[in-house]
Amino acid sequence: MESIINRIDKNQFWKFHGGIHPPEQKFITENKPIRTLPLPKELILPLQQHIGQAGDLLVSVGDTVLKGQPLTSSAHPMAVPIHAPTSGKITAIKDSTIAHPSALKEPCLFIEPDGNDTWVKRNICNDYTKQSDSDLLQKISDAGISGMGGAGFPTYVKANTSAKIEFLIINAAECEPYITADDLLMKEHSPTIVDGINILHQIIKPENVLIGIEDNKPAAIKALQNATKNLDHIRVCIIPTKYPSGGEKQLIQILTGKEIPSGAIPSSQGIVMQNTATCFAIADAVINDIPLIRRVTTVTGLGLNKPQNVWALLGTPVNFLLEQCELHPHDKQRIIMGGPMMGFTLPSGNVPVVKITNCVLAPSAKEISDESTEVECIRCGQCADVCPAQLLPQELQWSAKAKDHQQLETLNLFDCIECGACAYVCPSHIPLVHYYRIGKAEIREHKQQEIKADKAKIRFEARKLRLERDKKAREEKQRKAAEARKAKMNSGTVEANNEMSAVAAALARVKAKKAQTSDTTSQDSTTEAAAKPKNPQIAAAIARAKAKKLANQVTDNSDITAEVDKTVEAKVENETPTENTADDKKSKVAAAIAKAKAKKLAKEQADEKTDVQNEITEETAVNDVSEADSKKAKIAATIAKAKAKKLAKEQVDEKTDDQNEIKEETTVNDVSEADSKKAKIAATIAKAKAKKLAKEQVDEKTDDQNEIIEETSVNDVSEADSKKAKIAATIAKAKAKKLAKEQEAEKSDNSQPDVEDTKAAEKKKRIAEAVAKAKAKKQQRLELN
Amino acid sequence: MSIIIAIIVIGIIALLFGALLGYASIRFKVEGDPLAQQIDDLLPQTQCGQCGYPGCKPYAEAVANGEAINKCAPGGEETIKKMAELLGVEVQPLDENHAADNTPKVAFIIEEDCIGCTKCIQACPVDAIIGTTKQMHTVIIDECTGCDLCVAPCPVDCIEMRPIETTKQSWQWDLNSIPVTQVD
Amino acid sequence: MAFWIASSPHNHIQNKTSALMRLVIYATLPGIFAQWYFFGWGNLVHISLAIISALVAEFFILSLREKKIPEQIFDGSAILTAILLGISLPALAPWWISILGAAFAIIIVKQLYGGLGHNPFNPAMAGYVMLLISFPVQMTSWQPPLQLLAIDLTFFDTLSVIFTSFTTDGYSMEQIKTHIDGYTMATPLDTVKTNLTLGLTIAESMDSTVIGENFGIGWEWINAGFLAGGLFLIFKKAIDWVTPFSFLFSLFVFSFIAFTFSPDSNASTMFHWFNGACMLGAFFILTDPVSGATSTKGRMIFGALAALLVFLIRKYGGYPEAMAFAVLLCNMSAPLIDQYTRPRTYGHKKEQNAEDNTNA
Amino acid sequence: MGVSSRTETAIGMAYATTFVMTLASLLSYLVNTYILAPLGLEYLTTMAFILVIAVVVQFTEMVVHKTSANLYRLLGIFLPLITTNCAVLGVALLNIYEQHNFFESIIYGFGASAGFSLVLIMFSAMRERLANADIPSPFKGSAIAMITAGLMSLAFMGFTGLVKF
Repeated sequence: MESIINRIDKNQFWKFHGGIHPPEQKFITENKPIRTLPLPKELILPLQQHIGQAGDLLVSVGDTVLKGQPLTSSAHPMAVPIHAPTSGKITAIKDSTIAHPSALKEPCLFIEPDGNDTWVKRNICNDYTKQSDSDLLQKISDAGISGMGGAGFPTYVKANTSAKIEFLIINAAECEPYITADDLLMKEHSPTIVDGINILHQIIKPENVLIGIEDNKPAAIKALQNATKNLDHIRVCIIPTKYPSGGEKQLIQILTGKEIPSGAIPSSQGIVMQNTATCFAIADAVINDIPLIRRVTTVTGLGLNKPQNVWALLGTPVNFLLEQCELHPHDKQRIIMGGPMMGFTLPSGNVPVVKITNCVLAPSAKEISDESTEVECIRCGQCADVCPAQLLPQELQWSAKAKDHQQLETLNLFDCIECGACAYVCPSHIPLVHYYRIGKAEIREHKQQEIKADKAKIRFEARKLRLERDKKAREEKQRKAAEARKAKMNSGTVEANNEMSAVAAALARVKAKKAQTSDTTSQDSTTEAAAKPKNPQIAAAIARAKAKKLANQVTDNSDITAEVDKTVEAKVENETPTENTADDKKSKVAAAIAKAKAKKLAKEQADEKTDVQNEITEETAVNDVSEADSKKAKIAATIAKAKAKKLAKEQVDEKTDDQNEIKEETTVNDVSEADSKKAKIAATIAKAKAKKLAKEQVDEKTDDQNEIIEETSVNDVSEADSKKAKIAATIAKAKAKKLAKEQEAEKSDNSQPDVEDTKAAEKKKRIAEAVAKAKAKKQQRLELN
Repeated sequence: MSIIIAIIVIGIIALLFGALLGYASIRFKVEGDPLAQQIDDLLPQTQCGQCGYPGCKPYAEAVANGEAINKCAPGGEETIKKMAELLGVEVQPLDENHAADNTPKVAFIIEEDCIGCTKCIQACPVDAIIGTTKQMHTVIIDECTGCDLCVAPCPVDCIEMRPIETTKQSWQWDLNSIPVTQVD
Repeated sequence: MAFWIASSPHNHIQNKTSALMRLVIYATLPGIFAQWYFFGWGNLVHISLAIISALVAEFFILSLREKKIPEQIFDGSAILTAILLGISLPALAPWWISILGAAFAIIIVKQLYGGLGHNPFNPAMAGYVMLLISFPVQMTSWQPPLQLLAIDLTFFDTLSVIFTSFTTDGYSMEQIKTHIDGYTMATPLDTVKTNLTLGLTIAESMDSTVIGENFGIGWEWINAGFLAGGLFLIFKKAIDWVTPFSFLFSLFVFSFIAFTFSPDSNASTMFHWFNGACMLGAFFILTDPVSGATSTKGRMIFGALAALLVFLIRKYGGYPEAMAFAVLLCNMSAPLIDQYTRPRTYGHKKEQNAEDNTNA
Repeated sequence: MGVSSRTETAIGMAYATTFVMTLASLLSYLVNTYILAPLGLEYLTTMAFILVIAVVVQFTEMVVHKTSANLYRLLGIFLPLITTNCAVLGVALLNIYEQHNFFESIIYGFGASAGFSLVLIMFSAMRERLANADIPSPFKGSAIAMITAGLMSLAFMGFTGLVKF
């Protein structure tokens, strides 16, 4: 480690990557002394002026405060108080624009100075060396000192490090152009600064104290060297001027050659860094008991007639400073708080000076031109050359524009110190830093959301568990209560008997009711949901139940039973096609069944069914049919008696399908005509159905079919050329015959009840096939047309 | 004859390889697919039910089983993009039925109107509302996911969704939105 | 009045992309001058044709895309592309070659990718390669240096050849290419290559008239011109020195190894350096930041890869001039090189960074 | 196309393909030399090789699934689609056609897949860069990728005549 000191003594320093040399412009203010300003009319004190937490208010509107009186306090470790910069009256506590790039409003205290500048009782301490570390720390904390370089980190937290500190570095680099606040402070108050350094030295006990100062401040260097002449442990290190050598990480690298690992704080490497202005404030606070109520602020820029460093009371509105320095604004005047590289523009002059305000810059139009237009990146790589963090700004830029957060993190966006060197050199004038800031804010927001989501998830799961537990507990309780009652009943007392009989009565009632309802809801319990008549499916279920009831009433008549079964089936089929098409029909069916007139019902069903079948032919896929199959099968299982008849009816279904198919084969004209024909067929079938009895189906059906075929072919003749129609008719006839044969064969199969189910399935499959075939054909025809 | 030999040979090769694959499938067996869990991690956990599932986890399970990925309104495009990446499918626009403006919001109870019915407390999926019968309720803002499930049950309509206020910490560097005040 | 709001940093270097481009264009002048001196007006004609074509193409696309036309059309990048293409074309190639090449370069290689800054390939070289592959005859009809010509080639002759393929006196391209002695002339690189296949040694090839006293009449001076321009650019910090240095050094190493290993079948280093488009490529094309590698390490690799490819293709490949192909192949690998040569970020340990890279 | 939009997946794909190609050329050589050739069934090579490739791909899929579930998910459908990658079958057939011996076959398969991998990875790196480019909307996505592939092939023309058979 000696080697580091040796190198420093030889004035050999390390270099950080990149860096730029923007025009310094320090000449504007560096030769003018620090000016003391008159009291402004109003002071605006934001409650929070540092990183961390705002304190709790100690005063209220209307109170009179004295200079140096604490206005807030907090037990929070990251909070430091604010103090009244002068004596006066608190006129308001309200939200006001704060010194932050966002120009958001936060709670601020408004103080109207009374002009007397009366101090609170001060406790001046002449010999700080006799005080204990904790006393000193307490003093620094009570004085409200936080880092005055830029970030505003509470100083006592930094000073109160338990780690062994090798280097205490005093940052006097002041690398930003324009700013000379620290420079002037060092020129004029070097002894006080050195006192502050000594206090810190006493608290932190570092092995070495290094003051890093850029070589463009010869007067300040001289003043410091004079002040530290007799102090061997303090070394004034004169480093070459280069932006951003004043950055914490950069200065550490220059002076010690060490790098602070990403995400770590310097004290982990045995380094603590403090700003010169902070040192001054520490000395002021410890020795003179002056809390942090004023600071040196550079008011500069060629837009001012009298640019100068001023002692600004915290809370002084920027307007007042600009007035004092005689601003002559131009169009698009910018007021920048901080330097030109890292400062931010203010939306109004009503923003107060706060603990971190080291500069207020009012440039003329010539100095800092307005927004130059951004052009495309040409990957020249100059940004990467100047980046002090050795990032790849151009790649970051692509990813930031594309909002590729993952890639941004891979490229270590969060190691960007936002020094602005990349944007400064960019020949395409891309506001790189702005993109990074947006990217950073987005990623941060995102992480926040993720944390929140995790929390929500945990809470949700916890709630679910709790609800479940509660439910169980409730059940348990009920069970226990019931048991208790039972025990009581069994105990044989009169009351118990009474109770028992009551319970028994109630049970009996329930049973009776159940018995009543059990007939109607024998196969499923969907009637429970009867309260929701809107749901078509449930309506269908109710209807089904009603139909069943109906069936029970007229049990003798097997024919009607068959019909009713068909109703059920029709409904089931209704459910299978896409719901929106079927909804109407279902409700219709439901209504119809509610009337419970068997004949009407039968007719309606027939129509319905044919419609549905047509629909299936036209739009539903094969699997719909198979779905219908499974439901059918279920019903079939429960209504075993009606099975044979149902199967017979299914033959009708098949027939209808086939008829449709035939018709489609023979029809060469358009769909609307086909529809009308279908309707006709449907009517015929309905008639046929009404007539038919279970055993004479086959013959009759064949007849009917033939009739239909005749009909359709006649229709066709009138429209299409007769030859085609004839051929079609012949084919149709042949098919019908074949069909009849098939049906006969199937019927014989039906006599074997054991294979019923498989047969039925087979048949259904065939129906599905037929449907598919018909569909394909129809499509083909449409295409041909 | 040679055809038969060919068939046999191919058959033998196929058998051989089949055996190899069979062995490999046992040797390289993968237990359980944690896909649903991964999807669940991507969801915003608002538990709002806008996707039609009673919470984020059920939806995640549904997505793992092939449900569309574009039903999460609070997650918005971001979540869809991530899920698309995870599942290796194309990014789809947010389902129209589920589209909603997804600016972050939290519930806010207008305290004068609250009658203390506790209905919102029962509705809240993350227990972010505190209060008891006949007492005024309030929302724990940090815990609220902005699912707006508590809005509907309120009998006096005293709950409204308010956008989360921007703070210094959550500010997105949107310079254009800064109100420029006129000064003389 | 209202205060103006902007994001930091507020001051900015007064340097513009278009100024950079202009500087590069100026730097090509010595080379162009040498070209004019030794090969006549041909390339100047092509350069102007290419510029017109490129600007028209740029205008067309920009107006289709509703971009800011005046700013982008004169940002210099299109003109630079056209100049580079015009320089690399054979002096007496037909007029439509340069028109087509420039249009291809601008429309397909540059604008389809989104214009300046987005093109993964160098437009000029991609255009050149396209022409070379599509029109090998026209693109390999190199005119010998003026002093070796049997015919006096005036400005009007050149124009006439370019537009009608015959001089005003009615000589055809073939006739122009024919030496006084009746030999057909080719470029030095071509000559060496052909001679090698014919079984001649390098030393014997060097006696060829085209090569002249040093490494090729005219060619050496053209390359010297571009070298001078390139050094000027490096001096002005318009281009990074790493890529050209790495390229030239690697080319030196490769050719030197080959030359020492077998001097009979390998041309000397200087011959490689001062022939073809070597210097042009090194200083003006490989340094194109858009299609090149970004980090210093990446540029090293980029240059070395280009040198290797140039050497391999010149030595073994079917095409005599390798620069364009090498550039395109390097452009192709640039993103990959970039991904694996990301510098270590401040505060990140080496291993950690390596891990990041593999994750990327 | 499917896997080349990110370098990560492209590298995964490259490994998988290399593995498949090398193994497939090895196995196909064995099958051809020791099963098909002795039986005079050379006319069955294509069929047998397809079988071999399918098996190898399935095997690879299982291995990948086991070893890197993440990669398996990223590659998705494209992993089994290696089967249909003509290069795999092409290499296997070329091995027979060029009458390579056992080791030559392996080297040939490995070399071919290494080249494939290189191009795939390069292409993916380019596509990653293109993802952020301001490409005119009609050319976004696959269109520009195809154009890029075209330009890449232009560049590869430079190797014409480099390889002497």
